[in-house]
Amino acid sequence: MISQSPTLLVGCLALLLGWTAIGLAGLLRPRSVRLAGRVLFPLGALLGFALAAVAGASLLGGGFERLVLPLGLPGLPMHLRLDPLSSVFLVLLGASSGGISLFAGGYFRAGEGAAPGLLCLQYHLFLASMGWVLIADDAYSFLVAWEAMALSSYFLVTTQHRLAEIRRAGFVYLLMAHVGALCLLLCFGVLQGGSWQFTFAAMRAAHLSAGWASAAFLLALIGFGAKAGLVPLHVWLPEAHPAAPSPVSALMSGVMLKTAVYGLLRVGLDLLGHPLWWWGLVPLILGLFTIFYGVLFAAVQTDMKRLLAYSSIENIGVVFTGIGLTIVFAGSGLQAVAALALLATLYHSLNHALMKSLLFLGTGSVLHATGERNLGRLGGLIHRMPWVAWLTLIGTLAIAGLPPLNGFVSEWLLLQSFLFADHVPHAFVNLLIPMGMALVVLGAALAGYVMVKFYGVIFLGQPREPSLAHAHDCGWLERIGLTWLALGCLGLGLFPLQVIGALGSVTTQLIGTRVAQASAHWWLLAPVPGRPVSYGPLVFLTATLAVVLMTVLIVRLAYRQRVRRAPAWDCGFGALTARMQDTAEGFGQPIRHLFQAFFEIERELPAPADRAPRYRIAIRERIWKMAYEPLADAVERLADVAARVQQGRISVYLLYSFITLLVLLAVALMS
Amino acid sequence: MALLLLLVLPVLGAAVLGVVGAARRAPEINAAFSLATFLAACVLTAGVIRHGSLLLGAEQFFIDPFNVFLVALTAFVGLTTALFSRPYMRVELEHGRLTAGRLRLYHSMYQLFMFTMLLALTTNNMGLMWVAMEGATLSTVLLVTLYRTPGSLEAGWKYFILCGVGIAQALFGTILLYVAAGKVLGAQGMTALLWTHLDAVKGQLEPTVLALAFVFLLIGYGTKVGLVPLHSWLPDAHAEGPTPISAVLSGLLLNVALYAVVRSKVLVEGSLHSELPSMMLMGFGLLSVVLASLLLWRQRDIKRLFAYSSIEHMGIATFAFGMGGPIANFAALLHMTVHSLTKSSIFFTAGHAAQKAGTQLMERIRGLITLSPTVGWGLMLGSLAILGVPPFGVFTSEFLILTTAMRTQPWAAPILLAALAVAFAGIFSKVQPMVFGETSGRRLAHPPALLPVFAHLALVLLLGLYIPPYLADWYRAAAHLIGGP
Amino acid sequence: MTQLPLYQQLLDSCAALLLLLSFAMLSQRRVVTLVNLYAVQGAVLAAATLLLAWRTGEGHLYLSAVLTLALKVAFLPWLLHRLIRRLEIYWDTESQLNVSGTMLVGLVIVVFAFALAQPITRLASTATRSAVGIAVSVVLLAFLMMITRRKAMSQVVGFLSMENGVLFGAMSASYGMPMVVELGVALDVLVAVLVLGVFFFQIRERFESLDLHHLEALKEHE
Amino acid sequence: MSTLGWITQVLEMVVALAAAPALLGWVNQCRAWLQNRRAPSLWLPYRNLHKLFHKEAVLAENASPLFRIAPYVVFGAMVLAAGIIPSMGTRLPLVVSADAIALVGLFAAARMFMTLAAMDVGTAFGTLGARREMMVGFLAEPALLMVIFVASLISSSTALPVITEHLVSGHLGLSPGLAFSAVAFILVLLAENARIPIDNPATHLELTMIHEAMVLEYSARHLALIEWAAQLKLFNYVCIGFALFLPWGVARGHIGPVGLLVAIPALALKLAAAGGGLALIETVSAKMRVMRIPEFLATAFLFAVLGLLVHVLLGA
Repeated sequence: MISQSPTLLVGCLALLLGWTAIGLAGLLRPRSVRLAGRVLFPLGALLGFALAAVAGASLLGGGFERLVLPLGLPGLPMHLRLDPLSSVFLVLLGASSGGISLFAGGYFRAGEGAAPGLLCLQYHLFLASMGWVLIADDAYSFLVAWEAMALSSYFLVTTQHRLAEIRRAGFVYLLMAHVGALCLLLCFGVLQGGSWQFTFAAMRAAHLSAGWASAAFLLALIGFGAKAGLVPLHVWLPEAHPAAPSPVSALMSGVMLKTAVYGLLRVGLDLLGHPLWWWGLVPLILGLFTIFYGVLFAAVQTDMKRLLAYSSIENIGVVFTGIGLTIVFAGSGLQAVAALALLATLYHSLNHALMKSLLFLGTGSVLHATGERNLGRLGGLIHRMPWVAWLTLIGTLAIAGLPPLNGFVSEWLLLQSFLFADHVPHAFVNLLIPMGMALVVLGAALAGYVMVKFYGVIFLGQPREPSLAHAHDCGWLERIGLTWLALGCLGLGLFPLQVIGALGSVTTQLIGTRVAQASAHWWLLAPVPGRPVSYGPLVFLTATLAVVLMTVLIVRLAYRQRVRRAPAWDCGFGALTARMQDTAEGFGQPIRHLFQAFFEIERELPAPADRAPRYRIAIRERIWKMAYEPLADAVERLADVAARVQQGRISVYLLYSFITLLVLLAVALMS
Repeated sequence: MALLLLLVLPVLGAAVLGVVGAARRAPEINAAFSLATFLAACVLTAGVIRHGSLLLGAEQFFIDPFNVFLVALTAFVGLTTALFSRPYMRVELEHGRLTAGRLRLYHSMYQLFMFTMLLALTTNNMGLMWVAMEGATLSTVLLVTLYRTPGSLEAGWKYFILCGVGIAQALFGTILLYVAAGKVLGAQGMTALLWTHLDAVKGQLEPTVLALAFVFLLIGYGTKVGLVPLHSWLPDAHAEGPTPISAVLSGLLLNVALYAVVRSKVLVEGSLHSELPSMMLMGFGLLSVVLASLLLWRQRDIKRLFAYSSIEHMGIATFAFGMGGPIANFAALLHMTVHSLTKSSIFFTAGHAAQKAGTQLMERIRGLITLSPTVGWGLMLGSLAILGVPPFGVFTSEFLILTTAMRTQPWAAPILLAALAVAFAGIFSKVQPMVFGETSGRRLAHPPALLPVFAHLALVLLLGLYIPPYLADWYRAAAHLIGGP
Repeated sequence: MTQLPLYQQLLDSCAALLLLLSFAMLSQRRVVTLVNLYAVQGAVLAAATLLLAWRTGEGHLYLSAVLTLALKVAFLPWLLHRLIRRLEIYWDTESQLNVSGTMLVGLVIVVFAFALAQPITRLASTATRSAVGIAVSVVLLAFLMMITRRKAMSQVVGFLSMENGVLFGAMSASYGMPMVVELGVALDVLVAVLVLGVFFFQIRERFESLDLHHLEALKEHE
Repeated sequence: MSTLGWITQVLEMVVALAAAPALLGWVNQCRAWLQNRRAPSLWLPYRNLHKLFHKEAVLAENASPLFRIAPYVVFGAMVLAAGIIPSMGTRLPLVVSADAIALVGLFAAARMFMTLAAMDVGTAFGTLGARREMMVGFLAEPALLMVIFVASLISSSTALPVITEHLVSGHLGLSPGLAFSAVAFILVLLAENARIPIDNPATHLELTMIHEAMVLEYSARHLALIEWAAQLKLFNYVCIGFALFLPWGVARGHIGPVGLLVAIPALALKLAAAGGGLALIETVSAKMRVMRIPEFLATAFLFAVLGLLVHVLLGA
């Protein structure tokens, strides 16, 4: 079903170029906030929505469109392709970037790091390159776009390059990104299978031996895992995401990580064709570990953006678990279930894009209003910034996986597909499943914990600093952006059936089947093959609302008593001060206590008779000490060894030449 | 005709500048001669594109796609470097690091150097090529010591001795070649050193002698390419000489030397029909990449840093030539091009940066992007380009090389991967703080010449996104000439 | 063994002489003597060339013989002597490896060189082909000498004698190179020595000596 | 969706609303007897609610709207949950759109609102209680889910009625997997309903309290709703237990009104028994330190996972 006239694809292309143009326009008057903020960013948002619309159309159409541009390597012009898989992620990109751009329009102010015009350029290049990644159809243009994405985001991350830790964050980020890209490069080198054609079409056609195919898959996993923040390749993420300006953090967490998911799906299920079942175990196990790891560290953070970054790691873990399941099922011939798992994966990607963007933007507003990222200095903002507070609450509940919001749907789908795992004809997998489910569920519950901490400490309670008294709510552009994303969360939560219907073409493309909808009702989600299981968020919501409203009504009618405001009672203790409430550290304490083994903790406890008692605690990841620092040291040591070669005496240098000469001559004589 | 101009103009320039080289307008004269040379090169190139390879001057000169693109490149970089050195050398003069006399020396030697490069490229006679290569050393050695600092003297001395010794080996190798060829072509024929004739009969040449000859040639010219472990002169010479010279050494001399190596490899492979030459090249290449990328971590001097990166990239190109085959050769040629463009532009910016900060020590260069955004961005983009980040051309060649390696030499791929990662960390961790952060440094009397920098970067960017078809065909033809498994 | 013709014997004795001279240089520590030895080496080379020219009647061999005489017997030694006098360097310090050790290594190298020369000798058609081995060993010995010496001056002499070896190789393997090349090579050598002269003064005015340990500052390894 | 279905649905909710306080009262009575105390009246909880509903509500000055909404949400959630759990009949219209996972989600939502509300005023006790509550929650919830998953692996569905029907038609006795998870479930039940040994509903001792600490700032009708919700929660958990482990007596759809008539007394009986058991457990065990709670729950979680493992290994 190749449509001959690639109208939609051309549309996407035009929109991407439009983004580039907007970015360049930013350079016209680089210092002008009005131009960038009031004109360009909203314009970019419009393009984003347009992109979502176009891609959505192609998704519903389920068509494949191809296009070849006379650019790129000789003999390898740029191939572009729009198919269901890329469409989904284009929708994701468009929809969430739309909201984020609107927000960014109001967010970027003068005098924050680089000039607004420059930011505008980098921002829109970032968007465009992400879009390009999604429609690229040959290895070369894919990698170019991929690295362009990394590069533009790197410059965005280092906006405030005067701070040493931000520079460090940027460095680690770009390094990991580059290493990952090199792995991808090698992966494509394998995939082209000696045909020396780097188009994806040729790679689909290439027949690889099992060994080569596995090598390709693992390389892809490393490459894309490094970008997605899969433990243990995640170290850059909690550094880079908080460092960036909040809209950029939102883009990186919400959208950029998903391009890695797209890439793995593209390589693992599309280019490699028929995956072996055991490939799935690797992302599955890593994913499960990532869930647990991410959420634990999220629970003990005291910086709100770091907390969200770690929660992104957790969600990526969920997505990779889904991918792993998909591959295991697909590799064992359970196509229908594989489709279900794939559905869960895609759904969770969409969800996370929206909710994480929402939350990051929320923190952005808080940051702007208070200048604080440290949870220990926030609190009570629900009174000062109601808009942000209530909209963020939706995101919080959604990411905690509560029905009837969207986070729950994907968790539900994932668990349903997990319940099929005893059909897999491999004892090992069967053993793995209970553990897997346990970890997923535990992760979900802990996510709830994290989110209560996040929301409660920032928005509830009493302000922990006097300065918070004059925090202001966000501007109207920000509000629109936030509202859009919040509505997205609701929509995805309430109309899963429609979403899944749209995703059907993707499962058909990758797995070869689409999940069968067992129920006739438009409001009832019953995708599980051959099992009487269903979930109807709309009914659920209405029922809940009905009961709640009824209660309210009855209470109001039956007992009309007035409500009196009084100082908080607090169990009869004396005057209530803000310092009495639990701090972020305190809230994380049970987790820290339970899972000490994971953390590298350094405490500074006050002495009993301390006049000015001070309590400080710093938590690092052990992985730095266990893996990365030793690696760096090893290289350092090697460098020292290498340096001995270069020790200044010319006669030694001559000796090198001499020996080389003799050895080579000997070799030449031997042969 | 164009060829004649191409060769005569620099000599003329050397002569003229030898007289007026200290005049106020001398830099402009220098640039003018380079420009003329470049135009001649263009004409020549156009001729080759139109009529294919040419044999000129009693077969003493031979222009084929392989060397003509290097000729064009050489002339171009020569021109841009001359442009760059205008404000740069003026500033040096005002800072009192130079005297008028030395400036004269600089200008005239610069032209002479260009001449030797072009001669080495265009000649058909392996002997003459040797003479030119030696000439290149001699003309630059006094430029390396231009500042007369202890460091520069030491660097110059090492440069002279190591390259001199190396080149002597190359001469011996040439002789062996001559002997072997004489057997086939008739000993006393003047033709026995002409590459075209050798190429024609390479199948019949005596293998063992050719193998020996190749070893001598490889050691000889390899020293100038800066292949580990023959590289020791390179970082010193690059770091201690004036920046324009570092730029042309890195950007041109290495290429020309590599060109010589490849020319000899073609002959030897033709007669040997064995893996030997490829293996040697690959070995040298890998060794260079690994050692250089490790040593990058220990650098404190900005020009030394990029000198090592030159070693690394020459290693990559050598490795690719070693792998052989149309794609790898293509990639290697492309790599030579983009590397010399990028690297010279980096040296330009590094030079300006060092002048602004008043030192070449990297920990003393900070916050360029705030001090002078253009220089800062130039250095940042240049470094990213040289590190193989798309959409710059270096990525294109590395893409082809790595993918080829993954298929044909899987054992080498992980080594390359690791080395490239190490190199990335090594360079970027040093460039980032120089570009970003709080600034330290001063404004300069003469505005930096940024046209060359961004011209180069633009070209590299172009090559990353789009290689014009005729250029591609040209590379392909060259790659075909080089051949290999 | 059969009686060789006279010129052949003469040539071979020249070759032997060259080898002997190389060893002498390798062991010699007085710089002045070193230069003289170099001059003698040049002379022997010139003689051999002349002989060969007379035997084969190759025109360009005469010329290269003349060149050799002019350059390597007369000019360069004179120049070097002047430099020595101007810079007051008469002795090289103790070499890195003591003399007997150097000699031993030298012997090994000569053996290797002859092994190396076998295929070439087999290939070459000249009367003098048996001397190729000598040429190779002269080159390698010169190399060894450069490695072991510490004074810039003696390194230069080593460099020059290596170049002699190369020329001898060319001559014995194929009656010399084409004229163009010969001239080019001669020119290069000349320039090289001139450059060196300049160099010496530069180094001298910096360090008050030509001892190479001044030139070991640029390195990676602290 | 037969009318009978709807009737059952509503009936279940109403019964739950009505019986929940009684269940609590009954438990307290049994406890008293077991401890040789004079038992409080079975109707005491009702009186409490009634009293609370009549008081005037006092709100802390800095209480946000969230604080006032929470009780209603929590209460509503519990009522809805009562409608989802097949305590009497299995043909429940609501269940189609909310399976067991959704049920657990519902409980989670209730807990989340409760804790957020507790943090809202920003008192020392509120936040402390919230933290402890979440600590209990993040271990109890997964345990509960795992328990349910064992059953749903057996009956290959996550919809509670389906599970119940499948179990009632019980050609299988208690499978080993189920046995494990039964133990786990009891532990979870204790923890989730703030019973001894996890929490002591009868004290306001700050060292130990969890649930009470959260609701300190509430008064009057809000408090009433919360208390009622708590009682409903207990009721619901007990009913879940029945649905999973003692499904007998539940009216299966096709039986009709008669089934319902049977179901009600059956439920009453089961409740009585369960209450007695609960009281017994509470009497024989002692309140444990807060820091030990995670171990307790970890045990529960472990049992649940073991149950699943055992089932997969033996059953599959």
